[in-house]
Amino acid sequence: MKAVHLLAAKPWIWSWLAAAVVWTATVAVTGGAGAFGLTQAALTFAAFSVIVGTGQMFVITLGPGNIDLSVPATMTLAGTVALKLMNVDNGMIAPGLVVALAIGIAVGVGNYGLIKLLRIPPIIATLAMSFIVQSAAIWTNRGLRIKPPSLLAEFTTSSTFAIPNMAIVALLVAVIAWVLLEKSLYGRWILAIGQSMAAARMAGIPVDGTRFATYVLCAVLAALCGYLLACFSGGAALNMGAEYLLMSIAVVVIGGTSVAGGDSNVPGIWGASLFLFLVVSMLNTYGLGAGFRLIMTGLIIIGVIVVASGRRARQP
Amino acid sequence: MTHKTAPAHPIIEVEDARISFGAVRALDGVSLAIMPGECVGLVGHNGAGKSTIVNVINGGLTPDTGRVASNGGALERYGINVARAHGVRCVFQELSLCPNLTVAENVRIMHRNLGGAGWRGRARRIIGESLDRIFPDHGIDGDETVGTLSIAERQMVEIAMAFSDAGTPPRLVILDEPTSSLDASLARQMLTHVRRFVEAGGAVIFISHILHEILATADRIIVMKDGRIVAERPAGGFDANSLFEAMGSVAKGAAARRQNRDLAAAPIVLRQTGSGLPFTAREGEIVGLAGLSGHGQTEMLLKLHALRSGNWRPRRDPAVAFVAGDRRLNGIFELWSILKNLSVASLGDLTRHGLVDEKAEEARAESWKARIEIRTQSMANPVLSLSGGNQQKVLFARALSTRAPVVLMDDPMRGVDVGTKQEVYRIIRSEAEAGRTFVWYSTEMEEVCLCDRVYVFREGAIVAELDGDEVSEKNILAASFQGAAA
Amino acid sequence: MNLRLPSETVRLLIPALSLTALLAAVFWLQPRAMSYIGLNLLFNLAVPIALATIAQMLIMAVNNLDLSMGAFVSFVACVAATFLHDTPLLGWLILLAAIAAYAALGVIIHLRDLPSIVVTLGMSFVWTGLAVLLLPAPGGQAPEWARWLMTAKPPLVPMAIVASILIALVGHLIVMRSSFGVLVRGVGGNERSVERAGWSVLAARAGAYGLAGAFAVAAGIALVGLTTSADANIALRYTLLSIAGVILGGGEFVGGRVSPIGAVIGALTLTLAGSFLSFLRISPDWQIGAQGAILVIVLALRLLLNRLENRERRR
Amino acid sequence: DTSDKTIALSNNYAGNSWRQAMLTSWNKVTGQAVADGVVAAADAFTTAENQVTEQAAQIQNMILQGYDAIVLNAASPEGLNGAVKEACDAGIVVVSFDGIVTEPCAWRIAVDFHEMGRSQIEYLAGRLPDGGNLLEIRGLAGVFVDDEISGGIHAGVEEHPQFEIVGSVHGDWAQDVAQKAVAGILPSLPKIDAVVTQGGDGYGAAQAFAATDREMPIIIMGNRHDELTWWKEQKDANGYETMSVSIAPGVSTLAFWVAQQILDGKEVPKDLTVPFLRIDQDNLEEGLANTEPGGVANIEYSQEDALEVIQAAM
Ligand SMILES: Nc1ncnc2c1ncn2[C@@H]1O[C@H](COP(=O)(O)OP(=O)(O)OP(=O)(O)O)[C@@H](O)[C@H]1O
Ligand SMILES: Nc1ncnc2c1ncn2[C@@H]1O[C@H](COP(=O)(O)OP(=O)(O)OP(=O)(O)O)[C@@H](O)[C@H]1O
Ligand SMILES: [Mg+2]
Ligand SMILES: [Mg+2]
Repeated sequence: MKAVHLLAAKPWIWSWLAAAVVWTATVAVTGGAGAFGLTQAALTFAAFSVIVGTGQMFVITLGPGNIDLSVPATMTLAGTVALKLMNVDNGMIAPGLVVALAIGIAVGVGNYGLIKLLRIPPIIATLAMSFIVQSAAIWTNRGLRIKPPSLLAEFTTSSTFAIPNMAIVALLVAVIAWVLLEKSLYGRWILAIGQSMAAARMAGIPVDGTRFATYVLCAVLAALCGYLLACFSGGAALNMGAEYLLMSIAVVVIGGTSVAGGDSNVPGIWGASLFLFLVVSMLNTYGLGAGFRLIMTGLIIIGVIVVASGRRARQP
Repeated sequence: MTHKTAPAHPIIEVEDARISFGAVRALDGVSLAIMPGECVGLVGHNGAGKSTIVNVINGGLTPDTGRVASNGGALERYGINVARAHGVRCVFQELSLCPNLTVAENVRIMHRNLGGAGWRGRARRIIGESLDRIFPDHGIDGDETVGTLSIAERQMVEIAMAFSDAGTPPRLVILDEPTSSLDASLARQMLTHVRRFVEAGGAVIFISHILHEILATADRIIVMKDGRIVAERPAGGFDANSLFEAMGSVAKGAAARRQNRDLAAAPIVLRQTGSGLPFTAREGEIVGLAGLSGHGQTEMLLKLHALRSGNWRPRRDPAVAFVAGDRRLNGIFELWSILKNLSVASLGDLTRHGLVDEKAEEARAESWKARIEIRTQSMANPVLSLSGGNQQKVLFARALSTRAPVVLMDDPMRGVDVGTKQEVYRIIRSEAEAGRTFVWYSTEMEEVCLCDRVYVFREGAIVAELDGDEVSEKNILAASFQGAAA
Repeated sequence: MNLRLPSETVRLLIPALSLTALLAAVFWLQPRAMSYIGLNLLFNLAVPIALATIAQMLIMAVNNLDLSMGAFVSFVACVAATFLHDTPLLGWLILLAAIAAYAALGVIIHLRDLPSIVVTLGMSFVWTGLAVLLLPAPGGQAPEWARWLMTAKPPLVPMAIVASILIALVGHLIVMRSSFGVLVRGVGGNERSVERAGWSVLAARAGAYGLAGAFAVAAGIALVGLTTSADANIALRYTLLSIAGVILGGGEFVGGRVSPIGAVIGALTLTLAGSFLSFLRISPDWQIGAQGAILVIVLALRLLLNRLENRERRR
Repeated sequence: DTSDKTIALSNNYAGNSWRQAMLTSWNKVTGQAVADGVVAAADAFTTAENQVTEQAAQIQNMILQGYDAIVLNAASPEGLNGAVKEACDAGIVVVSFDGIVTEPCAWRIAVDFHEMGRSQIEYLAGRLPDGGNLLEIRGLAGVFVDDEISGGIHAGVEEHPQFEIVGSVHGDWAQDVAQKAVAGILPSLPKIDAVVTQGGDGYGAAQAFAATDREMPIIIMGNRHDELTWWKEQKDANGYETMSVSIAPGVSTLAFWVAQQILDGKEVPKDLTVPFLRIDQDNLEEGLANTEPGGVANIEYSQEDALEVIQAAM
């Protein structure tokens, strides 16, 4: 009874559990041979989902209806522009990063500007924004694939003490996010806004400022992820962010963050990111076709969420 | 309401009901019987278990132990639909209409057996008749969307709905603090109807913290305390003082208006112009907003708040703090503990380098818990585990714990028990003494009369300003109705 | 002075005005569109979108969101182009089972208090997977009757318009006028009080989901009737289109505030916006961005009219 | 004489370098043609999302706008038949290329994607007579190009049973997705001798292999500049050998000229074929030199080329 209570109190446990099960099932096929390689790959690729997922989590925490659909387009624009600017020159790494982050800030400002000025639901505002950003990405370099500077390519693809550098970056992002959410004033504010915007306003919380900062934060993290991903995969492509749309939402919710807002947790994002990567690997390993793979992915997502959340005690 | 010869059996009888929510024992062996043709007044401090027993009677909660019987026969599998079939109707403490539906559509929801072709017309007629009967001149149309009605109008609709007859006539109507959002005249109309209904053979359970209402309306008064019935007598057997005593609150005497202080020299801290008289408030002053409910007082408070709080950047020194009346809507944070709910407005003072100092936060919460007696074992409990009145106390503590020189209060005593009210009045007074300004909207005349100065509202504008000795029930009523004549 | 329109009408007025404005712009750019054939070409692809929008609206009426709408319509399209064409009986059985699955989804979401976004996100993978199994490559063939229905040429008014009006009307009757509709919207407005009035919220939610499934099935069949064949990704866009349609039509994410007529108008507006853009002949680089811009403009228009209406009411 | 005719390009997807190169070629060649007065207009349209429904609406709009010909890269071979039929009925010439349509009234400039897949195995059979383990990277599930190429690959494996496909992943024609999918499945696979691809995913696969201590297999490339560059580096460093095959994005210009010829009254057979563009070990340097950095190996067609292709099909 006590154990159940403990688990229920920590919704992220489920995503980690699921990741562990899938990892075991995948490794079992090779009799344990691929364990190290699989873990490395999982850490590397989960890192990207963690970075975008964290930003998305902050936005989703703001309450029902808050979501950022411009994440993929932002990733693409930041990646293409940064790589074009750096133009394979190691000396331009820092300016490239700055420009990528500036793009993130600009998109975030644009997103919240639309939401606030036009009072349109974020889901529509960020969708509209993503079309515009995607067009900008096409316009800037017409999809040419420019290589990253060699130092950066080296950094993103190698490991330190057997831990992939990307995973270390993502871990850093997660730790900062955790401190922000759990310990900081800003964290309290977004959690409060997520539960009730009206109450937050009456409690003296600067609601617009907080929401604005959150949308900017999300876009900046997406831009950072786009920058890193472009360097990691040897160049930016116009469709490189596409799969991170559903992914960024899925890792947040599978990770135990409430889509009703006001209740988030960071560790779950890591668990869910590892899990989602491992599921695809497992199903590929078992040689299932695309159809079965999709069905299984879907059923597993539903399974996790069914197990993870029980019906809350209802008020009479 | 067909008049029947009174049967000897109670409409509903609860025997030895016990309910626990975790460690909280909400009901600890309650037995009561409601006979036809009587109005039972139910009083008790916040969290005494009144709403809980109400939920047992209307079938929403199944007691852990205990029985429910009707007309002398025990009811197995008692539930909402059984209760409704026995003519039990309930007006809940919090508003419970669907704001997106029209009044008629809400009637459709409340009366399950209203279906079939032409239900819309029938629903309109049923609610219209009931409203006409209880609140003549209500001015509410059956096709209006509930969300566009004022709180008072919604409350009226709910009350009318409970007394309406769509197939199964109401036999027992439970009113859980129905007058809390009604002004005096509407409350009077409702109470008159309650008496009419009871005289015609119906039964009413009437819950209120406004004791004179209970004393004037009920035939029998039941006093609850900590999940138990501690006293039960015909209404004539109580007076205000003995009722206080029975509830466990020491009678503190009617709160007298404090001595007139000369505040003319104090600096003005708030100034606001609108369509009526200008509004000002001085340092250390308690300014009352009065008038019939829904005439722009809340809007005024919201405006005062919005203009003086940073929406984009946090203010280093908060200018105003707000105590919400509608706590579900703009008061509490439901997922949080009592602690976090209390500290949220004053976090700026508890923060170093952007990080919250949790030790200091706890210490502050504990001191407020002691100061206004929040009934809970631990401040780490979820805020929803508190009774309505205690939640309201948390909101109070939230505002008072800030450094804001002005506190705006939007009918903050809704559902607060008498003992606590006296406590809060005293705190307000001492804080005002120390220089804090209060702007206080209240639907209770007694509270308005505690203020140094009162603005009376009518149709969204200030129509009168009453100062010092002018503040009296008579003057306020006169001012509130004067506008109507003009 | 006492001209206080019911809020329901006002909610409709705004989307209707945006649609009219857009239509005027399109006619001005391309007078050829102002004909029987022209109108049909402009609007016939809006018919399945309108149906999907109504389906999404039903889910939104109970405070949920369906992220699997596009995948489900694709799946239905695949079933319609294969089983429904080859073995109609089996095809109908599969579609009925799919509707039942939708209702069951409502049940699970309610019973375990699951976030609908996540469950439907998962279901979108499932439906796409099933569709890929059915049609690994695009193909199949629309049932004759679906083809006939979608290409019928009624006198005077083109099929696309007739169908849109019909959909709006049926949606309005079910959602706004019937007891069931009231119950569903009541659940969206205040679930607890509906429950306390003795209704089964579970049944209401299951009903809303089931009905949404039925509308989505109709959307899939209508789509196949237009395209003649199907593929597993044919309607993935419908998820966002349907949400945008509901919002453009004056609906809201929570609180059970929805309008079926508005939803159909929203779907028509979105479709028309695309045509408007291609008539403008924007550089291909910015064509995608222009879609975003038009979304913003239409919503800005909605805001403007909303403001005007509010000022009107304050008087 | 077609100087008063207008032609529209209906394109279903613009999200990758291949499509961008295709649009660039179109602009370059048709821009010149318009300037020369060969046709009155040649506008390009792209849908926001790669969806049949959106493209169908786009074609319907083109009908309304009164274009004389529509050049079409279709999202689905059959899903657009309804709209294409309407265009034909309105007297519009429809020429489809790359993503072709099956509606009989339209012209088709087809690439034999099946053969493109089969030829990869053919090549590998030459390189590895003893066969070996293959890893297949597929495109986007449910899209017909994916199905065709994969079908060709499997047919090739049947012909050469010494090969076995030990793993198959979907790379969605995106570098990073391919890289991720390959990295995920690699740990559980035996030694891989060759990777068969659909174009554009070769570099991602190479990256994924490079991250492990496995031996680099033969990875079939897809004519992207980064793939060719990587191949060149490997070739110079250790004599790495492979081949690269894809369809040239400039095929859009061929379609343009074909449409122009039809409008001019020329008798053109409904089915034309274009060869795919293949780069081998010995013409790698040449291919690389002709490819824009970051782009795709390309050929643009002239009116004469088009006449030749038409002649060949007669
Ligand atoms: N759902 C619940 N979960 C936990 N505790 C509850 C719940 N409902 C009520 N309680 C507790 O049961 C006790 C009785 O609450 P109840 O609401 O009946 O009080 P009340 O007499 O109506 O008070 P008030 O006058 O403030 O409305 C309180 O201590 C309250 O905290
Ligand atoms: N998402 C897609 N939907 C439909 N067809 C596609 C898609 N992506 C590519 N194709 C088609 O696949 C074939 C090969 O193009 P491919 O996708 O390999 O280029 P690429 O991946 O763009 O290049 P890169 O991603 O490296 O920029 C072409 O016929 C192209 O039209
Ligand atoms: Mg109560
Ligand atoms: Mg690619």
